[in-house]
Amino acid sequence: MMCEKMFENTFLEEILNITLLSLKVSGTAVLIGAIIGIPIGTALGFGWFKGKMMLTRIIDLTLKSIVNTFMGLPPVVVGLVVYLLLTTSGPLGPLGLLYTPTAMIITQLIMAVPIVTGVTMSAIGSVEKTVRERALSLGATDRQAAWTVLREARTGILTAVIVAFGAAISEVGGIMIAGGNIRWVTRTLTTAIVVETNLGNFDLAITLGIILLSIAFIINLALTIIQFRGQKR
Amino acid sequence: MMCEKMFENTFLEEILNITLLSLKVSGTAVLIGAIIGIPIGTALGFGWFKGKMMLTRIIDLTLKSIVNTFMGLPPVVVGLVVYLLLTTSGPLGPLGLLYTPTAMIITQLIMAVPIVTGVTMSAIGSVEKTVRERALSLGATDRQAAWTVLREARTGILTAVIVAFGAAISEVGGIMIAGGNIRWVTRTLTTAIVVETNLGNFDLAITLGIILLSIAFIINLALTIIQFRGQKR
Amino acid sequence: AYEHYLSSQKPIIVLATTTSVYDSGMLDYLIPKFENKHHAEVHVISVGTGQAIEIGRRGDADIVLVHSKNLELSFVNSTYGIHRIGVFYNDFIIVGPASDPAGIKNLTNSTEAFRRICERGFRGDATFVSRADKSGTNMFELKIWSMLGITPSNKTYAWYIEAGTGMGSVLRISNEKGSYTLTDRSTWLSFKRQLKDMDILVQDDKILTNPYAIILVNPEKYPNRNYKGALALAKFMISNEGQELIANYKKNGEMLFKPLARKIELARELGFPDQSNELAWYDKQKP
Amino acid sequence: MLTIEVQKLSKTYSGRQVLKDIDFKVQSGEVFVLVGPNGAGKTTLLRILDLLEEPTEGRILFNETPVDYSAKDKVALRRRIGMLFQQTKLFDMSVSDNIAYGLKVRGEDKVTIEGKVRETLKLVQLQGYERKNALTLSGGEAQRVSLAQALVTEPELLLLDEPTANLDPRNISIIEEVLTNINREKRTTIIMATHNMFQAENLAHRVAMINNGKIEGVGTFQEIFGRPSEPVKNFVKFENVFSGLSTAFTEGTSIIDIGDRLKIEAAFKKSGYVMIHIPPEDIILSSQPIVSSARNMFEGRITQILETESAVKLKVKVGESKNFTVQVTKKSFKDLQLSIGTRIFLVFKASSVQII
Amino acid sequence: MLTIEVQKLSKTYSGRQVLKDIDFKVQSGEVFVLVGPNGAGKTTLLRILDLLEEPTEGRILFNETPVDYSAKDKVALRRRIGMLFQQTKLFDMSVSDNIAYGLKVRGEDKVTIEGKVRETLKLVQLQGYERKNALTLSGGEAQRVSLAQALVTEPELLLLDEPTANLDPRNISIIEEVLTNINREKRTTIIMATHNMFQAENLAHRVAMINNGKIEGVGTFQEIFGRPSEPVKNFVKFENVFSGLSTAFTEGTSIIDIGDRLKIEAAFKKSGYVMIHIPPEDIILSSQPIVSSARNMFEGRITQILETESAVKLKVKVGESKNFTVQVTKKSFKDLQLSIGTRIFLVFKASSVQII
Ligand SMILES: Nc1ncnc2c1ncn2[C@@H]1O[C@H](COP(=O)(O)OP(=O)(O)OP(=O)(O)O)[C@@H](O)[C@H]1O
Ligand SMILES: Nc1ncnc2c1ncn2[C@@H]1O[C@H](COP(=O)(O)OP(=O)(O)OP(=O)(O)O)[C@@H](O)[C@H]1O
Ligand SMILES: [Mg+2]
Ligand SMILES: [Mg+2]
Repeated sequence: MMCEKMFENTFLEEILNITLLSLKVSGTAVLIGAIIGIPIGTALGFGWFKGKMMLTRIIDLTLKSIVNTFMGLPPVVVGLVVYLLLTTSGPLGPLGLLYTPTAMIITQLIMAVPIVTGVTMSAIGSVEKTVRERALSLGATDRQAAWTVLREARTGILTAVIVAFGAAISEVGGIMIAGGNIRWVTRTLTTAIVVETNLGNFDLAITLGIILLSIAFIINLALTIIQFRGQKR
Repeated sequence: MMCEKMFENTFLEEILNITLLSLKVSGTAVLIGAIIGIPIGTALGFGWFKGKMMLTRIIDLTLKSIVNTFMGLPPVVVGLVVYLLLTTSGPLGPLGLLYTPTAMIITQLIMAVPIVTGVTMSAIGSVEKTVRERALSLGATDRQAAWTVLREARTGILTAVIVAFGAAISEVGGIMIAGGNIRWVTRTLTTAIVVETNLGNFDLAITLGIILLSIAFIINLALTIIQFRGQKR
Repeated sequence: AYEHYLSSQKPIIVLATTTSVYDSGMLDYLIPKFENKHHAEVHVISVGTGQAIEIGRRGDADIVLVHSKNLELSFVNSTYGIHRIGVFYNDFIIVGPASDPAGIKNLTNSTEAFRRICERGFRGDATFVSRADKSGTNMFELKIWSMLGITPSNKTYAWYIEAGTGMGSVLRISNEKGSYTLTDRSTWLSFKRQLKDMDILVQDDKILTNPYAIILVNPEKYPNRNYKGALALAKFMISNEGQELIANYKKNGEMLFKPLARKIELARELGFPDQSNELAWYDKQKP
Repeated sequence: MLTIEVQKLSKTYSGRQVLKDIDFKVQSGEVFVLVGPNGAGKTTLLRILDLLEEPTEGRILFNETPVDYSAKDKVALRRRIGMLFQQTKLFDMSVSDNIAYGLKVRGEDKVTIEGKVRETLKLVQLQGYERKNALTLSGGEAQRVSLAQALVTEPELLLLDEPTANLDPRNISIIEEVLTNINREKRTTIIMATHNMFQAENLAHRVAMINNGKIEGVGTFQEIFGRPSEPVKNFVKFENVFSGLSTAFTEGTSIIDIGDRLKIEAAFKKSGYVMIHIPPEDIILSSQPIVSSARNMFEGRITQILETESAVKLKVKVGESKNFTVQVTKKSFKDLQLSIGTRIFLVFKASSVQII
Repeated sequence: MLTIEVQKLSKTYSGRQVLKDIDFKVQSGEVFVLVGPNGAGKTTLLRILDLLEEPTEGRILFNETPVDYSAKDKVALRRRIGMLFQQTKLFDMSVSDNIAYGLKVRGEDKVTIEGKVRETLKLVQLQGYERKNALTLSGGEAQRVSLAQALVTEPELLLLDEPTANLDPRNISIIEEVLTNINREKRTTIIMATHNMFQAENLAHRVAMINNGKIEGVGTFQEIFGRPSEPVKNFVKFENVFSGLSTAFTEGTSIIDIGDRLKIEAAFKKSGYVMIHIPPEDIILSSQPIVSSARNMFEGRITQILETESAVKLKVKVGESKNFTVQVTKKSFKDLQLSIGTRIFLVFKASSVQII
């Protein structure tokens, strides 16, 4: 039944609309997530919270574990929490953001930040200590030295972004609750896949999945080229 | 209504059952995913598919982009594909695996492999080339040299496992379709969260989410301690 | 209950049903009683109606319990499903903001109510949230609109919001947006306490009745499936005992599902012309 | 300009004391050279001076002000210091960008940077390498880029850790002169660690001999190496090091076959592979074969003579390829009327043969 | 044992030819030393010999069999070769595990490994360091562990890239003797790159001078450095390197102030900071001040005399701290009756002053 519709104009238009929204929501979430997550990941990777005392070491390890744990935030729970925050009677209700793309971005952002942070943390940790020392020795401020280390860790940082983007673009449980999957407004590729699956239209669901992956592939091809350009010989 | 139940014996029993299944499914998927993904990630990270010719370079980049793309496989689509494989009339129907924990493990495995592969690939790529050269020079076979590089990249490899575990333990769309979310049989923490959300029991849903995160935290604390022990000075 | 499930030597019956039935909690109440009696284990797969039927058609379930007449009929016509029988029904209600800008409160004619919502909608005073997921509920809603000659879409009508999500979410969206919506009573009761600004506005319209059917998966197509178990489960649900248990399942003191299997006349009205034959056939089968 | 004072400095790494009670003072404009064996603690000391490592005890004063290692921001002080690390590791950028780094982080403008980078590249003789990725440089090229990195910001204090370890002889001369000139013209204080004795002699105003984490002596090169103390003796080049299979005899002596059909008798009892050392001062020269209690006598030919103010060193070739170094006083050198090519006998006691 | 033959070998990195038409042959049991300036291509050549880098053109023969660089499995051949890299980088393991690595990958049993590791640690004088993490070692310690890694598997061919760059003088002597002994006892072929002329002289059976990617000459140390060719002259230590501010005059000469109140006149026209070099052979010694066309004359005092078979080198201190090196023939040395402490005049022409 949906299949005849495949070639209707509106159908294609809707697919386009859905695809663009997917990209917009996940792209924005990951972008902001990177802006927040990379600095935190850098700080943690450097062990800036790690002093010489036992206590600060425990704090450092705990923070890192929390980040690692939050890489596995269940989307549905995040969606629910965002819902409860944005609902009319909730603390942020007056902003009127519920069931908007913004709500979806917030949801995915919450999931993207720990992922970017966690992978960045590990990438930074694997850059040799000497890079930072050299930068400091050459007169760099802590911030400039961090920047230099980031530059050397760029492959890993880009992986952090790629992983977060993968998680965001494929996520559905959270944006479904926070965005409401409203047609033409908050419907994305993944939520559309869920709708079609519920209808038993498995073919269409998989077709949408392939569209999703194709787009992700093009983006990743670009990112991968950048990533492996930056790789050390 | 659910809240009175909280203290009933069966209720706690069920939560325990659900939790153990979650751990079993995601743990197994990630373990097998690591066994498959780490070698592939290593091979790709080394650029073993990269020769001197333009063509092999394109193949190499394409393979890497595919891995990066598949880090964002939409769970629902994976669940559907597994379903279509395992369905009675499907190619693997005779195995009778549909709606079993095994089906869920397969689903999460498909998602875990690209994540482990992708993050491993980047971690391996960031180990200095000299480590491998030195190993080879000291008489290591290609395989032994790869092993040595892996050892030096251990922080990153563990991050790969942590990210994959996070994705698996929080995943719901795929196991819902392939596992059927059958009470006492294939219900996990995340699918239970969905059920409770559908029932409007947000408190319970979030409580389950907190249980999920607490368990993930304990596991991650252990992994993080291992991870940052292994970090270079 | 746990020990009960542990002994999984028992034959397994896979029941594919819709989320709306499962989320009512009725099956969790009903099925253990069946399992105790028949020494069987029922695995409930709760998905969308379309998906439930698709699962049945592919032979991944032994029996389906759904509510979407067209899909059910095509399932039976394709000979994958057999012996469709009405088993119980509930009703849809129109809910909306207590302020009721469209003034539909206490109407018993849902078509009229929709007309007023539409009218007000075009004036910008009212909005309507549709599940827009081709679920049983959504099909009902679309049928009413079509009776008014309207094919709504939120691309063209700003007042018509198509939220492709579960009933609970749709209720929440309506609550947030102060919109009207069509819901099944069961979900309404589950979510009622979270929907502070909403009331039932229209109910008891005949056309809002929502019957659920049982369909067995054809054993000739899938000989390996547990046809006997499916038959036993169906027989249990349409038995007097089963129907009585259904009638006794209440939430907040309200009955959620009303027995239908043995009300031949009503069943015929609700789209089960062969109810008496099927009932006779079921009663004739050995347990 | 900077004066540096190190007071009672100690550094412990996981229980092992690497620096012990270090005390010294470096004047502004001085070239202060640290010499000492591998693992003595030179690098650790330089790293502490560069504020990269915190001392376990004691303190450092720059211009009489103690350094606060716990201070969050040590940038201001660090920007007055330039350091060349022992392990050259450059940033994954072009050579120019590597050298420009220190200027960039100081916010210098592009024109200034370009000019200074060009100038410094010339100093280290690497014109034309601007655009090359620094990670593809050869060992010596990389070390010179590292030096350029440290020099380009014209620091008041230069810390150099083995600045010429990977350089060819020509470049060593050039870099040494560059350092001399910088010290002379800009009054830059230089503290450097080196294993190159010539370098220490050429550059040092004062030398500190550091051994096993302790300072064993501070003074001019002549003061330290002219009349060497025990640690200094242990440090300088071992002449007459030979190895071979030793056979022990019951009388408590051993015969070591060092190849070239030469066998040395030693006053220890050890079988198997050994490495031995005969101090050049312990060898007696004689024009005739002599009969004595000394157990070792070899005939050889003088191939080189090095006269200095304190003594005369001779290289004597024995057999096919063994070079012995002999140190004699100026007087006996004169008396024996030695010159290149003279055939001579080397005599030394079994007890002069030391095992390493 | 291995013989190595290199035939018409070239290597190009991104368009730049780093090795050009290299041809040489190394006999089994020979010590073959590569010397040459920074960036000459020594490391590249050694890496190609270790099968880590593929030649762009030409080929390598081990025991007359050409190496197949494209072969998937080069392990068997590589296991007969040990290499010490110029940049010491150890594995993030204990010192023992680092040294044991080569044995482990060869599947040796635990007892053998333990024994060999202990033995090798002793050779490089690092007993007691077994359990230390290799990344915390000092520069010289790390370099010796690297050497131990290469030695422990008793390879037939040892490739050494600057094996003693970070070692203290004492350890240099020891390691040199270890290498001599291994070569003598086990007939191990050794190909090594070094900047240390003494080392080349001590160890080399033959020396290859490599410059700018080309081999400029192969022969014994004496053959190469005794009567040096132009590239060899450019390579060896620059004596008499000075720098300072130069002022150009219209007549086409410049005066360079090299500090210590010494001013040198040169036959070029260049203002600003310059570095200059005066070849030691171009300086004339005279007991009296002489009047001549030579524009430079300084008085100094002889501090050191080095007599070799071919010539005599003198160090003359001028002013407070400037050391000039002068090379004279044996005959004129005799005639002038020079000895340590003699006051003497150095005379050289403005045209002998070269700009670097
Ligand atoms: N981070 C560390 N942890 C433990 N031990 C260390 C650490 N850094 C240095 N050491 C040890 O401290 C001692 C001094 O090291 P340092 O690098 O200062 O020596 P060095 O004088 O520079 O030697 P070299 O001449 O070999 O460069 C060495 O024995 C070294 O093994
Ligand atoms: N991977 C590379 N890519 C580009 N150029 C390179 C690469 N490796 C080496 N080179 C260049 O090739 C030349 C030779 O390098 P090589 O390391 O062989 O010199 P070397 O003789 O060992 O010098 P040194 O004495 O400084 O160690 C250098 O100029 C270097 O910059
Ligand atoms: Mg050091
Ligand atoms: Mg080199």
